[in-house]
Amino acid sequence: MKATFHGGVHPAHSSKHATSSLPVRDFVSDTVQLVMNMNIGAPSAPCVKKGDHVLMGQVIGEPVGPLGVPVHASVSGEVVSVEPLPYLGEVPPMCVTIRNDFQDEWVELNPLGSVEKVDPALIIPAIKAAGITGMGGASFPTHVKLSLRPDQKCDYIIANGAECETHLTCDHRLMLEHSVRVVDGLRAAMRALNVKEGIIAIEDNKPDAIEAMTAAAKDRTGVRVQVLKTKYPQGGEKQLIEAVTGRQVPSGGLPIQCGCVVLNVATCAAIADAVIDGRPLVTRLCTVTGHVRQPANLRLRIGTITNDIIGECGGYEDEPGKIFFGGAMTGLCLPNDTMPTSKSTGGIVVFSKAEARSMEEGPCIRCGKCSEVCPMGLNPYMIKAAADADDLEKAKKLNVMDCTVCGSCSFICPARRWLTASFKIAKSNIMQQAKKAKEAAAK
Amino acid sequence: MEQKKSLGRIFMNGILTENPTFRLVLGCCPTMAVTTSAINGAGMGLAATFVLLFSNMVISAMRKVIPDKVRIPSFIVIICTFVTIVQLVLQAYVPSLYDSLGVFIPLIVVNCIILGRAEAFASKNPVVDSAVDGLGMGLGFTLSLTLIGCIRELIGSGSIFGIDLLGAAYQPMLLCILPAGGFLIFGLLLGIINFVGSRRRKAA
Amino acid sequence: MTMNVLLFLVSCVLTNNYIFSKFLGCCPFLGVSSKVSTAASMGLAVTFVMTIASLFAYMVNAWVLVPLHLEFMQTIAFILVIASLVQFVEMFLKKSMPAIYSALGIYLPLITTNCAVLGVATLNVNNAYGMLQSVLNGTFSALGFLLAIVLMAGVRERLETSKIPECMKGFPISLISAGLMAIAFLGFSGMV
Amino acid sequence: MSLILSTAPHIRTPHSTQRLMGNVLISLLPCVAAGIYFFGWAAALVLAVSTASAVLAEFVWQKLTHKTVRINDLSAAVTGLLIGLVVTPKAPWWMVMIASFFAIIIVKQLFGGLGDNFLNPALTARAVLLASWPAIMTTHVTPVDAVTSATPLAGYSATTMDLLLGKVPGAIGETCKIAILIGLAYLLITRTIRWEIPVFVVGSAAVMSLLLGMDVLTTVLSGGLLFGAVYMATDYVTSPMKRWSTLVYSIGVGVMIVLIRKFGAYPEGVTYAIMLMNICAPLFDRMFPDRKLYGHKKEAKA
Repeated sequence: MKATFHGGVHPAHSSKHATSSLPVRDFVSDTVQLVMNMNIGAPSAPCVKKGDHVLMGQVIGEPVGPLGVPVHASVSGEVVSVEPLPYLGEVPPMCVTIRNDFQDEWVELNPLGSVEKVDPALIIPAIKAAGITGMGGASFPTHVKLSLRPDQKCDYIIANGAECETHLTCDHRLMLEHSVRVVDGLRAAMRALNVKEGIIAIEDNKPDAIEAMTAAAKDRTGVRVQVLKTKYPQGGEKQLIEAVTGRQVPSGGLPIQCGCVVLNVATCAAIADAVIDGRPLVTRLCTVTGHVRQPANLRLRIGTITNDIIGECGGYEDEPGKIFFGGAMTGLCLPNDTMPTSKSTGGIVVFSKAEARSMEEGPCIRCGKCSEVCPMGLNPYMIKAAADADDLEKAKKLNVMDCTVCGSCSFICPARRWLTASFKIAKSNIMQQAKKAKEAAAK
Repeated sequence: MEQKKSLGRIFMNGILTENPTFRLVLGCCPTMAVTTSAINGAGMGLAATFVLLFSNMVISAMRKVIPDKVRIPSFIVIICTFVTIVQLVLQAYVPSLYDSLGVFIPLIVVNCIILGRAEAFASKNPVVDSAVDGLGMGLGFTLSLTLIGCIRELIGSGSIFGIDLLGAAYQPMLLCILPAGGFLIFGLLLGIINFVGSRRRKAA
Repeated sequence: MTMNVLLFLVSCVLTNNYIFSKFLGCCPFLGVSSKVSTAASMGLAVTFVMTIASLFAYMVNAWVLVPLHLEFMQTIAFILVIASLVQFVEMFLKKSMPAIYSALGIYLPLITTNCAVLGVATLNVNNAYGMLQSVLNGTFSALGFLLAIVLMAGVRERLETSKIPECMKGFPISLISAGLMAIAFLGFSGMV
Repeated sequence: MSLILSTAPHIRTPHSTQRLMGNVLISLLPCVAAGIYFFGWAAALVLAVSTASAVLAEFVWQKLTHKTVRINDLSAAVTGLLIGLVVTPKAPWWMVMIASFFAIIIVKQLFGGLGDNFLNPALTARAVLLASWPAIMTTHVTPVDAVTSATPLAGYSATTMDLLLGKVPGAIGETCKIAILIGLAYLLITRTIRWEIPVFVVGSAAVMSLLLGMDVLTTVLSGGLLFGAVYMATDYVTSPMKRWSTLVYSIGVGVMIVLIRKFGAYPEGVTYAIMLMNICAPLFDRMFPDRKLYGHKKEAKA
């Protein structure tokens, strides 16, 4: 039985073909730039200064606040600058730039050994120390996700190997090449929370990954593989939970409220590295594709600069029109190619000028397709009308806050309306409003 | 002189500035129902003008006598009296018009224009002013109805006031004299008048 | 009998709809049709009043005016009957059925000057309907009004987000919508 | 290097409004061909005039009102062609032009243009012609031998084969059922429309005619039922937006068609039946609940 959710779209089937069969290769560049805001919540505080010599895996950013995570040096070498750097958000985050001495000299590590024998109480601290955040894109600190309140109970941990986004194949390659690490990471998380069932969920367009993971999960307590229909956004946390368990995350709530925790397969592998080898999160897999001469799946040091990566992939095919981190459905656009990657960068996609040309927005023809595909059961065309009229109250009533900004409605709209974009704006406006109201009430 | 000038303004107020049909959009039932021909429109308009003129005068004359509490019922009774007179007169002298206007003659009673003017103008102003206001409003109403009647009759039957204008070859667009045509033509005219009005305001 | 009543119903509601073919009650039809819920309340209030008004107007005409040869007093008699009826109904509802009153209350005073009510009373007399026929005519015609105003409100709710040209907003576009709806209602012609 | 910055998603479905409308135009080609074959060049002239004047009306209006000219979304062309296909081949050019102008300006643009009209423009235009010039509109030409007579609905007897092929009097595009079915197949294969509306319209009309003791096959194959079910009732803009309301709408259309044919003054009920259901569509959408919201419990929904 292939599991799935309600709604969804089938974007760009063939976009993964370029890289899905390419084995991962390593790429190390001579400079890395580590931004301090790779996690949701307060940015980390740099704890090195210009001229310091750092070792690989050394903490260079201390965690700040309840959602803080440490940042580790991803190469060994000399710190050449600690300064704010324009990045994807509005406020330039602090950034530590390290010149690589290509020695890959590690700091002293503290391995805990086999995940089946380790003391479960040590697992979450190890994850925290390794600076692991959700590697599927959300960047939520993993140790926070796994720290349950006493009243919360987790029934399932789901390893998310759906990889429903277009273009990306790095999770696919990870599951093929490092199947056992993924299962180890999942088992570690299960043992930390004393969960009996761990499910590895994979879309049916990756039969080799399904086979590899099934083999790796054999003989492992409580772990099984669940095949999913290929459909976007199958890998969205809420949709994945619905597909795999039939449960739904309550509106405005977290997965744990329906007894589930979802971890990306890359996050699982990072957990395994942290527990077994005591290694912090300093590398990740990344798919580089689109209009580059040699698309590739690369293992990158975190903080590698986009331009260096493109060079490694043979350079641009022709003048690029758009570059984004992530897949085409949710990817974040880069203003230029000097931006470094972060812990959640699973892909770099380059569009040609022609592909990047934005399509003119036409009038809504009331075809109803947006409502049909919305995985959250919303009516995007109605919310859009409210949002266009700046009627935030109405948008709220139409449950705009449930929107996961997956982009399905914008994708399917024949009139090319900017639905998702306006929901994003409406959501942030509503949140700002609520914040202001709260502040006013506090006064 | 002063008095006369303001009377002129009161008169023109009803015909243009506050034209009951096109500006205030009052009394729309007869506006659309009876305007299948110019003559019906004009007839309806004149009947309403008569009622407006006299009811305004009487109400204005009695405005200090009528207690405020029974104001509206008294107005209705006064209006009703004149409507009944019109009804009887039309029935006796122009039975064909009486037949084609049908139920809309007694319905002049509930035409919001008349009660509206009684309430908004006649109950607060002297007799002469009220008479002029009634006449102006009535003629504004008449002109509007005749205009709509002309357009509908021209397109729908090829004639105006029964005089064939477009020749035998013209294939009349029957829709215009059907109820649907009433709604459409009135709606379009209102739109055009709004458009011209907004253009003027912009130019000014 | 049942068949006749059914045909009469079809005739009043669809074929000779008060709004789309007789232009009776256009003011509330255009004025109170911006929301389906209020339009439905208005329609129900009208149905209620038109039914009772038909009955009372019939009684006043047949039992008072005709015997006294005062037929020329019809209009004035009917309007007084309707006005006092509306008053009475309002008081009655307020006292004994507050739930219905709160839903329909604010529409009741408007109904006095609704030409559909006086219209149905007059038409009943003009057509020489008997008592039962008068009451049925009142109810059915009002149901036609209810249908029209609810449909209109549905359409207008839809138009809320439309990019209507500035000069057409409000009355003009409502009238055009009504006109187009009247064209659709032509489909019922000849049904009875 | 100048990179475009935009919000996700960065890819869109190839099924744009223009392509959907283009699909409809392509699917109408068999009907156009059949119409010209059966009714000669008079039919071709009607189709040309109706399409051209619809596009012209849209162009002129958008120019005059300083809006973006969107005639290349092809919606005006579709409306114009549909108008041509639902009038009699005898229709004079001025009548066709008025129909196209009425459809584009009054039914569509006054309400705000594509997507904002609540009635199907082509059908409303036809209803206007029917109401305005009933004599011309109900005189139909028998194909090939060009004898004028009434439609089969008004007492003309035809074999089922004649009905299928279109060798019967009627509107230009409505007579040849095989052409319509080819068009339907194309629309379904390209996923331009969904099967529900045509199937339920025809199905409910068949059931209704059975209940009223009429001949089912003749009901389905005569007049504009099939054409209306495939091309008019399926209009995105004027049909309901939800699954259940679409179902009710389709059944309503089918039932109304038969009722108007059986009891009404007009021999052909398709136009009015669809228009009436267009009017009801917003109410149907109101009546039926939305698809279930994710993560909301039932009681929380109120």
